[in-house]
Amino acid sequence: MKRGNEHIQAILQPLAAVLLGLLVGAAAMKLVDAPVLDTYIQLWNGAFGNLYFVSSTMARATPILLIALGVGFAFRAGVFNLGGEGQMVLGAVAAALTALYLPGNGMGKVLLAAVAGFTVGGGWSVFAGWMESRFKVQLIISTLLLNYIAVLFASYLVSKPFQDKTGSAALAQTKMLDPASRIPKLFTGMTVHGGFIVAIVLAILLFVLLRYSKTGYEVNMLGKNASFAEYGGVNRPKLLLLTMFVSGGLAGLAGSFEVLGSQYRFVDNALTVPGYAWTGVMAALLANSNPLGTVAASILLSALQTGAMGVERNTEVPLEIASVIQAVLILFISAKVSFSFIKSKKEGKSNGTSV
Amino acid sequence: MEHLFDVSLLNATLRMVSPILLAALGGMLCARIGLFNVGLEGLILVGAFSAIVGNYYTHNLILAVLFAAGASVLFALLFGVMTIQFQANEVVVGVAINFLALGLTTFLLRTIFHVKGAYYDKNMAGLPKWDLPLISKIPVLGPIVSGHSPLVYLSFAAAIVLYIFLYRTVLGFRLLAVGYNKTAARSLGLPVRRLQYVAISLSGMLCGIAGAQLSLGQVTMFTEGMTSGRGFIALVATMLGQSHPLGVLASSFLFGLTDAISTRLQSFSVPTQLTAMLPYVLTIAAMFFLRGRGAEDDKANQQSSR
Amino acid sequence: GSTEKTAAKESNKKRVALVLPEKIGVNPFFQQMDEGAKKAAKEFGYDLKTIESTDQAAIEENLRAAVAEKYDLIITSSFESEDALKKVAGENPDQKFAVIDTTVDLPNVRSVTFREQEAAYLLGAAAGLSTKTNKVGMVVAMDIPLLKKWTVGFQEGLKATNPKAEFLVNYVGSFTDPAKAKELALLQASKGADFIAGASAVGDLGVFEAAKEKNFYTAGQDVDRTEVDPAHVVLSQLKGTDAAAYETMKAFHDGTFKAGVVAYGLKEDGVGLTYVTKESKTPLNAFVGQPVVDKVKALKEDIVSGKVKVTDPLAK
Amino acid sequence: MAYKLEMRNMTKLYGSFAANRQVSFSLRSGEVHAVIGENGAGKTTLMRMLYGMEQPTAGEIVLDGKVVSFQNPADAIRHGIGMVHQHFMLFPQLTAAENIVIGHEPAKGGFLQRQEAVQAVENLSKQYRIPVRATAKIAGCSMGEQQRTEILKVLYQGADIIILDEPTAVLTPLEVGELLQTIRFLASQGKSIIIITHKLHEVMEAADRVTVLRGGEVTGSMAVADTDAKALAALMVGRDLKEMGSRPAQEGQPFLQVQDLSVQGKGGKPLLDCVSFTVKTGEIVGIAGVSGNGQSELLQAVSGLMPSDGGTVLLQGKDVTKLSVRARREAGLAHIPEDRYQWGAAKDAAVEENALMGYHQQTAYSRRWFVKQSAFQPVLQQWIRQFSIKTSSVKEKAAHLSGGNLQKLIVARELGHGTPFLIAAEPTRGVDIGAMEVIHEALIQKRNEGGAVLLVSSELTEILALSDRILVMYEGRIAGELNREKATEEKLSMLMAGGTLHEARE
Ligand SMILES: Nc1ncnc2c1ncn2[C@@H]1O[C@H](COP(=O)(O)OP(=O)(O)OP(=O)(O)O)[C@@H](O)[C@H]1O
Ligand SMILES: Nc1ncnc2c1ncn2[C@@H]1O[C@H](COP(=O)(O)OP(=O)(O)OP(=O)(O)O)[C@@H](O)[C@H]1O
Ligand SMILES: [Mg+2]
Ligand SMILES: [Mg+2]
Repeated sequence: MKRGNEHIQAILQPLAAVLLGLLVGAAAMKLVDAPVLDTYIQLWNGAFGNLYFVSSTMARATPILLIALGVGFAFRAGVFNLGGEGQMVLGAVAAALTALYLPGNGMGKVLLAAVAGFTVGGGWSVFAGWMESRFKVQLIISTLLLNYIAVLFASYLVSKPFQDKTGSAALAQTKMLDPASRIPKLFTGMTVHGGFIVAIVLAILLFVLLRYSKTGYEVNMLGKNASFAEYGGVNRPKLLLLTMFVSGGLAGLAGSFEVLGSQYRFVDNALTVPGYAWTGVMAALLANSNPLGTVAASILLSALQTGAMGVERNTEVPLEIASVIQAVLILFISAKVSFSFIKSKKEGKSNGTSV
Repeated sequence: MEHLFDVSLLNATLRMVSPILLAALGGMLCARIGLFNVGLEGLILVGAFSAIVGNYYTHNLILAVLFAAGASVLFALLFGVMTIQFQANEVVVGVAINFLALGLTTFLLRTIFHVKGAYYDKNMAGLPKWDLPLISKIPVLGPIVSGHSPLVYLSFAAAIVLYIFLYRTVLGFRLLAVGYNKTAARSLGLPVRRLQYVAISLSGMLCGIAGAQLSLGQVTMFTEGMTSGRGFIALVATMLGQSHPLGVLASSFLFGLTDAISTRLQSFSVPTQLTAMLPYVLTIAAMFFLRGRGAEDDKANQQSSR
Repeated sequence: GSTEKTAAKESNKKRVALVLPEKIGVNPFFQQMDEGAKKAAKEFGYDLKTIESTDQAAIEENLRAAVAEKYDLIITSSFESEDALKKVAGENPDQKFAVIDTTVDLPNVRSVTFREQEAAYLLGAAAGLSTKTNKVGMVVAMDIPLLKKWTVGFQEGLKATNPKAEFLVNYVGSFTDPAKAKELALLQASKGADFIAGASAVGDLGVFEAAKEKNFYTAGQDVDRTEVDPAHVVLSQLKGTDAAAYETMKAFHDGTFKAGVVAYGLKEDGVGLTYVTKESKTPLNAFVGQPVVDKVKALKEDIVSGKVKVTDPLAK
Repeated sequence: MAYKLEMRNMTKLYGSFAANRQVSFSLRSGEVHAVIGENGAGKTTLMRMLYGMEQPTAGEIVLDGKVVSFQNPADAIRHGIGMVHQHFMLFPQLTAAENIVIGHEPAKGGFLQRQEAVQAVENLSKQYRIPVRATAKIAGCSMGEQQRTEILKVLYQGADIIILDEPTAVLTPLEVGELLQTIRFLASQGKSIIIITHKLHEVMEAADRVTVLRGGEVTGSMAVADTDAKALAALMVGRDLKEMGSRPAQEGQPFLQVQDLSVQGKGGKPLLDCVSFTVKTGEIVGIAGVSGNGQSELLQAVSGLMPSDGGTVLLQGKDVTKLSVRARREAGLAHIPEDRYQWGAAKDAAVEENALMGYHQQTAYSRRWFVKQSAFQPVLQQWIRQFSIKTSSVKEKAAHLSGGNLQKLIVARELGHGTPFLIAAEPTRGVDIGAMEVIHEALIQKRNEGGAVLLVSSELTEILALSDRILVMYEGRIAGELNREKATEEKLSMLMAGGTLHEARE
């Protein structure tokens, strides 16, 4: 009986949250004399209005989802990886340089570039994991700090040694990838690319891994009580490093896919300005680190952003109001979604170094 | 080779450190009651904006600072209500608050001042600079320590006052207890939530003052996103300082000093992207010396109430 | 939205979209461009829609949406839009585009570029001639290739008029940090610089404040900033993005709109320096003085005539 | 005679599960009233309702003749009710004095008067003859001291009614004696005391009246003078307890050999100092000692949870000193840990997840990368039956199991491995007598089947009842060894206190 109730609540509460959020947003719009209904229609259209906008929403969801999967995976193991940004950027640089300077061509090279992005992102993240397990340097701070270093380093690489000198050379960016070393688009003329499918497949894989596999079990136990896991024979340092590798690797993959599938080069700041990393953290936490829930949360957050662009294009509502509505919606959803998980979250967050 | 340090650099460092320190102390209070507040950036921004608005309407600097503190307290309470009352994840709420602060301040900048990007009025009075009577006479130290806005001195005083508050007063003692072990605090009948709200409000106040120092102390203007990541640096300072007022003071300084050095290194022929890494690299290095602290809390987390 | 409604009502009205690569705000440059476009729209009776983008990915999306909504002309701007425009314009050969401040070599794109280094050269020259301490500074937003147009040109001008002058550069590391910009200016002033140019977007306001506090002289960017504080902001390097937007729409209106590159330098009066290429409402500050202005005017003529060559730091 | 306190028809439902059903309970002034019952009988739940930590589904509380209701512990404290929880509610980072005064601190102008607090605590400590080191950090205090701190805290808050939930479970025999004396003393001072315990001899020794719960209902309430341990046991478990099974003497092979094992401490004093001993197949070796004398470190060093600084550990002749926990487990070791919440379980994980630990790697319960739940679930169901583990479902969080039921789950899991060697640390801590019997039998059966068992317990009766040989640890070393036949409680106590066997013989 109790469980049945919970299921209904789990569905009803986010709905109620969205409704309430929309109401508050409407109040905000009334305050500035914006047409409420029209704005919401444009918000919807901008995100899902036609196939093109759906595809843009999916394209934007791709890096968010990959980062969120990584954050969520580490969170399951009891550590808070806030280093998504740095891992993503380094992964993106690595993928770009591999695709540009590795001889050969075709899908094989794209694959290698993605692998390079994954490995470099994962490696950077493992560094934080290693400092944590070997020297007890708190991961939540070190990952945050490593972001700055990674972003600056990537910026250095593309403004000095690997800068594209072929065009106007005004931007810090690498050269353009040739068409053979790109991830194909899913539909011509649309932005969503093969990376989205990969991300969805990875989400399903992670779900299965966490739910049914031995490693998934160990990761979950490590997160819920590290001492218990260790006592049960789990190799804590090794598993932590593996988790961090996967976690950072997914962020690296997010960056790689942006390079290989969207921008076709690494552009300084192009990955940090949109705030993919923090959005990813939000998506993971909104979904309580459940990979399938993360898919939904990532698409939702992405839709809020693409929808806001639609509002910007088609109404006179200032862009800032769109971001206010976004924030309000997120606040309401966060309250409600986690409401049905109160118990697990409240008690679950205290392990490891998650503060 | 030029000197790495000189009086003006150190003088500037004190000024640059103060908003970070204030916000980090705010972050510390949140951390002390078990909330990880990534919304510091937004809280400072709200404070910075409100200080200018307050000054614009009242032409009174004290009221302006109070207004900034009040506005940030409201935002902090929003953070508190969401995380404590509605059990929302604190990181999600923190990030959303950063969003909200950026959007709202930009929007209000347009509606109140009818400008985009920045509000600057050369006739607006900023916070006064205090020349400390005796101290300013001391060679070297005098020019470094003297001539700052009252809020700079307040920020250092705040670290010490908070130290006394936490470790000497009853309220502070109870706040610490709530942070150490919520289950135990609740079993004693301590008003856990009320205490959490006290800490959160105080943290909002500190962030508001940090914002005021930024927009009325360091400069006299508001520009969109003028916090430029100071909230996150404050977050790092909070954690590096082990959530201890004096530790936070020290770590904020470490950061300010290394940042100053990295600025100075710009005049050498090293790529600035690399010199700009210095504060972060050194902060990580500093963490090696503080490693392993706080690990003892692990056990309490596995406590059961039955 | 409202644009669609008006478009439906007066379908004969031409519609122009100005897709900006970032939000109008900290960068006065885009504000100015918007104003120029608005002026033209009013004059020629066009419908203008300004679309601000939030990030790189949004630029392409906004361009595509603008194409889908069948605007008659789509204007965009800056290096960040280059890749997106190449894609979108390449796929839509019948749509007319213009891009301000960079070059996109496609048959349906008109490019407008600026030679900011020429104006920077003049500013540097004026600084070299005016400085009493032989120390001149510049506070720059970020150490990125684009901004070399400002620093390199400035330095060349400075060295040309005052080889002994020392040039101090500091980078803020952000476009939105007036507090840090101010501290950097104060730092340079403490080292003896008596003229410190701002090139840090909204951070320039911080530089101006420092100038007021420590009594040194400074200069602004893009528009005439001398009115902010005539006693200290003594010069301004100009960049006519408003004119560029206006001229582009005018050409479209006049039927002279062609693909290809239109470059604005000193010669075309697209960039400049207050008092030298354009008068200012504020009287000339004595720190600079008329003799200096006259000398710089001569230099300007030399650049226009080609006698003096200013390095384009972005050229290979 | 009027009761100090009455609880009438208290019912507490968790969902549809009744933790308490129509429980009535009364308490007189100055009496010691014991509450006993199996694990999960609802003892703690009843007390939590009295202390305002849970709201009753039905029923009323009458205090001094007036109906009262407590929304939270603060209400209860205000009405003179204090509770010492089964798991201490202390702040390890604070001193004993700070822990005691918190909530009612001596203050001047908002400032905490630590000096006065220490003084007040010392006075209270003298008045009630409960010694504590007021200025010592709780983190560095023994269990006994922590317990005394808890009691002083309750007294400091001005409680007339003191609830003690299984206060003796974590104490050494000496400390238990002292505690019972303290309780009697407090009663003589007019305090009313409720004590929950699983140890019937404590009831007989210290209580005036006793109430027995089973399955959330009262099965009896009487004066201690009118009953005996056997009758109480029958009321508790609903059957008579069996005599312990036979234990044929047997000669086995050495299974665990520990040679000169050392672990360095932080302050230079070794935690383990060249410890050597052997456990053979077919025997139970008991390790006695006051807690904190190296037992925990010894177990952790043997099981691989703590790296050793010297010496060797052999399992079946194989050197495992450098091997991981998992490798040692695979070499034939299972381990019932001493602290079930720190090591033994993840309280936020489901019962089934807690049960699976260690099995997930075994071929019988996994296929390639995946866990084979279909194979594991029947095993878990079998444990639940065998040890009568009370849980509403295998998906229930471990945190919601009563302490004793969780302990049984852990014991079942570790015994289930069927390894030749078992470390059993405090295997029956907090476990009811029925379950204790089950666990003891299981340990003896293991021995009889040729298993080797290393038993660590602070319960001397348990050590004496189960062990073939007994080692006593003192300050990180083995202070002496006794055979089953020669061992007595006195001798052991002497060794545990740092005496020698020579003295012990006298
Ligand atoms: N639905 C439930 N199922 C199982 N156990 C529960 C349930 N609700 C509460 N508990 C138990 O009750 C205890 C306290 O509950 P809870 O965490 O709700 O306290 P609270 O005072 O409401 O917390 P807060 O002040 O943080 O909201 C916990 O130890 C928990 O195990
Ligand atoms: N929050 C809760 N949600 C669901 N069930 C609960 C909760 N708290 C307790 N229970 C159940 O209620 C029953 C009574 O628990 P209680 O802790 O009162 O037992 P107890 O008599 O103290 O046992 P023990 O001797 O092991 O301490 C147990 O079966 C327990 O699983
Ligand atoms: Mg109990
Ligand atoms: Mg219990």
